[in-house]
Amino acid sequence: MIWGGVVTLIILAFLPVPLFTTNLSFMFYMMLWLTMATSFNFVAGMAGYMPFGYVAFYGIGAYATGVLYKTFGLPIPIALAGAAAAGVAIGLLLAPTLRLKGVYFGIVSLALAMAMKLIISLMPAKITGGSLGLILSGANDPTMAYYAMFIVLLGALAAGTWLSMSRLGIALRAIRDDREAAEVVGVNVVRTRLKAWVMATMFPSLVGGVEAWYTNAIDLESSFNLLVTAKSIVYAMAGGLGFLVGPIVGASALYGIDQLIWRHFPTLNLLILGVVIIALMLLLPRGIVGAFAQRFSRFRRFIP
Amino acid sequence: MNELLLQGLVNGIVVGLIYALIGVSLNVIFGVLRVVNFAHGEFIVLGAYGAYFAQQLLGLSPLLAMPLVFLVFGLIGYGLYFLLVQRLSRSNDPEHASLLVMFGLSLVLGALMLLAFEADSRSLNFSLEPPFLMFGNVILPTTKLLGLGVSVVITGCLAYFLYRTMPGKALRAIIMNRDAIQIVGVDLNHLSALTFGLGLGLAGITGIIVSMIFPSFSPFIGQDYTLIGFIVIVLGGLGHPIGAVAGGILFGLAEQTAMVFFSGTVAMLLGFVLLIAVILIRPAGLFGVQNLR
Amino acid sequence: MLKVDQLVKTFGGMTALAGISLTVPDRSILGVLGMNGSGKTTMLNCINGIYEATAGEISLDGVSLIGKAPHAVFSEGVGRTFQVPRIFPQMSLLENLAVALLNKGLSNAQVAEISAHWLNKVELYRLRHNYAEELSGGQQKLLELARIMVANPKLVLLDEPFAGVNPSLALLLIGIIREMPQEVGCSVMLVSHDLTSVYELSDNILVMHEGHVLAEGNAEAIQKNPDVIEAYLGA
Amino acid sequence: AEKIRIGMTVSSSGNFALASQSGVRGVEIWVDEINKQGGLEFGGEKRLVELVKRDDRSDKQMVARVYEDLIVNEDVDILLAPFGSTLTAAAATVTERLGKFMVIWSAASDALYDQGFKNIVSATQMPVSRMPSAGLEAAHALGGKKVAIVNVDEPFPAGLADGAEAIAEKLGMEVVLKEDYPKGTKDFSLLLQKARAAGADVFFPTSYEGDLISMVRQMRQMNVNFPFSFMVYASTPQFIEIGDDAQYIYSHTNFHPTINWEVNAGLDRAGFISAYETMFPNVSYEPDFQTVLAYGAAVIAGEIIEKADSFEADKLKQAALDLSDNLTVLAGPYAVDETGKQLKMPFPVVQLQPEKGLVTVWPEEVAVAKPVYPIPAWDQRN
Amino acid sequence: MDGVELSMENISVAYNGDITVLQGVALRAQPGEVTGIIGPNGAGKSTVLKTIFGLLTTRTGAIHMGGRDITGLKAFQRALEGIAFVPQNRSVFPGLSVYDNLLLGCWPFRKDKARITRAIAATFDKFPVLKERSASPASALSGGQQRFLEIARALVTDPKVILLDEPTAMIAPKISKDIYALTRSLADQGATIILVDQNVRQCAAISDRLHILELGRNKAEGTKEDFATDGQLKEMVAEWMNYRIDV
Ligand SMILES: Nc1ncnc2c1ncn2[C@@H]1O[C@H](COP(=O)(O)OP(=O)(O)OP(=O)(O)O)[C@@H](O)[C@H]1O
Ligand SMILES: Nc1ncnc2c1ncn2[C@@H]1O[C@H](COP(=O)(O)OP(=O)(O)OP(=O)(O)O)[C@@H](O)[C@H]1O
Ligand SMILES: [Mg+2]
Ligand SMILES: [Mg+2]
Repeated sequence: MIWGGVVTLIILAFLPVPLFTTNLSFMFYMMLWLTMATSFNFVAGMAGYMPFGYVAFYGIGAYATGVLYKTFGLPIPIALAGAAAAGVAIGLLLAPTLRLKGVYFGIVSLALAMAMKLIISLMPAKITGGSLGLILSGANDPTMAYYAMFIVLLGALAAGTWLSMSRLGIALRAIRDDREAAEVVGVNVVRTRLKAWVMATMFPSLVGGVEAWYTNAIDLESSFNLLVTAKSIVYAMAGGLGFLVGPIVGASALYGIDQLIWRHFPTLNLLILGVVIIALMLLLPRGIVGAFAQRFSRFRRFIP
Repeated sequence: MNELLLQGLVNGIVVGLIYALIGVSLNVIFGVLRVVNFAHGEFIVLGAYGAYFAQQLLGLSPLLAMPLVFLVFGLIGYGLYFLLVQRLSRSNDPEHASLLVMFGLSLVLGALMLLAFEADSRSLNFSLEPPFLMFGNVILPTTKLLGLGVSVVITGCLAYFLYRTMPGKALRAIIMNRDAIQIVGVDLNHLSALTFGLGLGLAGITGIIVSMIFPSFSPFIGQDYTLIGFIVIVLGGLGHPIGAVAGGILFGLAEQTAMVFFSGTVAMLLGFVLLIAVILIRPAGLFGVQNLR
Repeated sequence: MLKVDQLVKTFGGMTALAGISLTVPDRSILGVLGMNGSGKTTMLNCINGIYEATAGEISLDGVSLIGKAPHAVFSEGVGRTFQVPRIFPQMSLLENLAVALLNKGLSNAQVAEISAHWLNKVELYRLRHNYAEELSGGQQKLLELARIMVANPKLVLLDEPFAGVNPSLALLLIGIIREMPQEVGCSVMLVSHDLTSVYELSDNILVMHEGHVLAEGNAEAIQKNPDVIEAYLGA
Repeated sequence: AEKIRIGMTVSSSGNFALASQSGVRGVEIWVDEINKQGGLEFGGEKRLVELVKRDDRSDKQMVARVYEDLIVNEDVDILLAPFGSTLTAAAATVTERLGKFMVIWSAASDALYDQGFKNIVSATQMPVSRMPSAGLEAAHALGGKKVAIVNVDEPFPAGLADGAEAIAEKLGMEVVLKEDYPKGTKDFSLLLQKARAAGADVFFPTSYEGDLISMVRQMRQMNVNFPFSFMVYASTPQFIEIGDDAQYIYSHTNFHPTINWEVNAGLDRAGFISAYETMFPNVSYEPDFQTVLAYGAAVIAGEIIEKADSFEADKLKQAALDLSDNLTVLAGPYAVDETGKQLKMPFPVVQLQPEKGLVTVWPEEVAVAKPVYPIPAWDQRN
Repeated sequence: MDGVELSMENISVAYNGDITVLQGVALRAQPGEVTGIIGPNGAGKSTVLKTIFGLLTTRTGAIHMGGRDITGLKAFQRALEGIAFVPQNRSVFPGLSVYDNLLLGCWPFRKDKARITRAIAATFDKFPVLKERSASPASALSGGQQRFLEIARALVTDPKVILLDEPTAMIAPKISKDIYALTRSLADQGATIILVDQNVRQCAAISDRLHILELGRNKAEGTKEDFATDGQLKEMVAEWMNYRIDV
């Protein structure tokens, strides 16, 4: 019920924005981070996995969209579908890494992100635009891109809702709590994780694709920028991993703070952002929602 | 081509040992304390700046600056432990919480360095005479030999400390069971803080060595070193100094020999592929022991 | 019926099981005693697929369990508990039970009904919404038992169910185990050092020693067996 | 009167921080200069200029957002581009969409100008494909025959390397090695040895400063030397500061005591230097070519505004075209084509020589010293 | 080995800030005696031991050891003062060898190499199984063997006060007898022992003084004689034990 309220609030907040202003970027990127943090939570919060190389899917999505649109001349919606497919395909390809534990998985996925970037940079410039990347000036339509991101966000929220209520969600949380015990009571760990993984790879690919459409500029440096992973982690953890509302709270709060800092302290922004992150983790090590749940453990089961 | 290949192999070992050195200091903090030190590279770069300013302001040669940097970084690490790390044990998931704190710290350090030292690339004005030695057709820069020596000595000392002395064993025991370590009477926080200090001290020294061998540094390159460090210890196995050496050499060799035949981009790609292959075959790394926790 | 034939398990040079054979007939309770380190837990681990047996054959109702992953063994109808309870701490009791019912293709109503039945049986129903980590050690053992029982297993492997459980809960536990063969229709393998309970519950008792079967028989015979007294019971 | 608001971003951090900050100092000098004169002539009155600068952290996402913010919320009248082709491309899609005019000072990618952007003009930066020509012509004239080209895998260096390859081949030199390496590479010894093994006598790396510094240091450590080594950023003070190892390296620049163009807009060299010193007495580095490019672009932007007497994008663009071939600023002569691509602004070749310091050695029209060729081997220097 | 009196008065403890587990618990343990604590699951027995050892912070009350207030000391300091603790849940260092586990047990006198050698040799005499496996990692031991190791590690320092939390759970009958005998003999040699055990009969048999804990409060206490003579106490224990058919 609380969750329903949150979703409604999100819809009301984002749906009408293009009617009021042409400065869509603030809200666009807010949606972007909400989606990234939410889908990151699928693997990190629900399955207990920390893919440091999450940005790989974002980058793949951006490039798939760019290449399909620019090099192969497909319309944007089809290019975006292709991006999702590419992300999922690569996610499936990486399925063997799911047997790794904890940090090992994290580092290997990071290596994969770097490898992905190198592979794209080795592909012929005719396809990928070389090291300059691709410029999609012909596709410029920020309002449409805005709504595309809106739909992706709704998709991520729906997936999250489904995941937290479905049997898959229960299996995932059991694995997170005690992998071996889960296996002993019949949970197929590899298959369950694979499902969550596929869901978690689809959204960043879509996000990458839509963002490429929005900015019209794709290049290796920003498509595979580790800050994308870092921010997804920071936003999700600041809110509280494992709770549906965690990434929502975390991403909106920190993204807002990030914007404020960036506006008011143009030269000191990274410094202050760093300090904010440190302070947050030291004061609320379980994130905002997690801290609330711990302090008021009676209400814990009502928090979505 | 053969001569180049030979040079590539030698280079791979030398560069690999330098990578190992980066991994070794990170391994103290990450492998032993389980603090995911994402700011490690920044500390390494700070070590390089330490040597740079010791040279500019005090006229100290980088070699003499090493003990100084080690001490200063060690003290800073000791303090930072209490400031940043100690509280994390309250979290559900201290390992990932530490990742975030350290990520924040890396942003802060990067920004501070930029403010203090500006964005330019700098380089230590340091050279050894003769600048290189010839072994048959293979050429080895003297600074690299020096770095190699330091890596070996540090790794040896650390391995001895961790596996042969009681404080070392106590240290390794910390992550195995935090309550039990207090049961035997070990001051958990003091020991952890010392370890953190040791790790940062080594990072400082690593910074100096690294800046003698990979000559230029700027406030932005910390991330590169952090990544190398993590790759090396995941390859070698968490917590094990010798593992880091194995991981470093393996990675260095793969990268450098590949570079003989392909471009640097392909070589780095092959390095990553190797990492992934090794981890899939031996999920705990070359020297790792599974299920320690 | 569970059949274990010449089961061998070695860890490097160390032989934990040196050829164990046993059968657990349907609807019966096999008690397993044995000195610490004699291989009891290792045997359970081999049966339910946590360890890969080095040699030997394990079958349940004629279906071989060798090479099956733990979740597949569970699907064959083998449930087990651990020496130290392993519940899902961050999930409610109901969710803990739901995990075991995931692949049964039951409707939500059925799941709720079965869960309520078993939670009532272990007297945890009023705590059904609490997180499992809030339970005391003894209650966690009961929850662990309920978690496998909901899945209606054919064979239940219990590793030290009474360790650290207070007398009243132990009584409850004994009652449940006693009824299991008849009410649920499953057979039980009961590993425990709690002699009284093992004597009282078991149809047949097996004593293990250093990876071998030292003796087998009913409670009376075991208590009198000089080898068992020497190696396990003490004077 | 209302101020003329000019928007741009600076990178406080990230890959472009150094260059970007060097550049913005040039723009600030121009703003100061213009305002001292009472402002720009616009709509029949003098209007002061205000620079609205924001941070982009070298981040493309940020650029898109900030340029939108500058136009929509800050109401700027005209924009200066951020540093580099990537960021500029991101900014251009925004300015194009919102119908604002943008003056570019550092985006050299040829591809950028093939995208059909209407409202941009590169005021001072020549496209990357032509940039290596002076250096390679010098090498060719001095007798270089085999070229080794290496670059870090980033847009600008990669573009330079591609340009260099094409130019070298056109000049009839053989390209014996062309190789890229990824960002974050720390050890170049093998690359250097490969270049030597390939028999190169012209070494032409096109990477950024940090890598170039590492390369010369390791050239010495590995006893590798080429008769002609040309490094794009070897003319910067940071590079020269590394000491003896920087000697003899060839480079190019558009800003140097010996380069004095007949300036008809903005300050000349001497004026510029003194303005720089008064405005930035505490900055540890001298102005570099980025400063000059950005300064020149700002000067040209001012001229364009005055000429167009409007902030409408198409009027500004027309003015930019009208001014083509009519202006010479500190950075050199200005000429653009329809796409906004810069056609002139040539870069003379310089070499760091013992005692003399950095001297212009090519082309002969502006040379003040003879090039030292071949570069002496390491053991033959004192 | 000289025991010292250990006492706690009016101790209250809470987890997570709002879950109160102990309320005004008092306890006194004398040197040369085994003090038994019994009570149902969740009564707070383990919490009492953890509090004595300093792993939890108290809300009210004080803990004294040999007349000295040790309430403010940290856990490791209490260990150095001579309190040994065998907790209910696993406390071996799984990745270290059996020998190294014992070696770390010698931390309080780590400078005295000779004493370490002696202490470990003596321990191996008492626990031959451990000697056999001295080079294997603790994680490779069976559940019961790990328990020996914990007990052995706790005793290696000749502690003054020994806190045992269900030492014989999961231990074979033959060996539990040995462990109870060892416990008794340590007390007879003067150590102060606090024993928490679900095995009520055994616990009552070797304890000199018994505390019953329920819902985080003292329910009853008395010496062995009290329990033998006082009708009410006797009944309480009998009732308690009769839950089990026969223990
Ligand atoms: N970490 C914890 N967080 C919250 N509550 C806890 C925690 N540990 C114990 N408790 C609660 O404190 C109470 C007392 O626990 P304690 O472990 O001291 O009981 P006990 O008497 O030792 O029980 P047992 O015989 O089962 O070991 C129990 O209700 C338990 O649920
Ligand atoms: N992973 C392992 N690696 C090496 N040896 C092992 C491993 N697991 C068990 N062992 C050894 O196998 C033997 C049997 O152990 P197991 O745990 O089966 O004993 P158990 O009969 O369950 O004892 P307990 O009653 O103490 O629980 C022991 O000697 C133990 O040390
Ligand atoms: Mg066992
Ligand atoms: Mg207890």
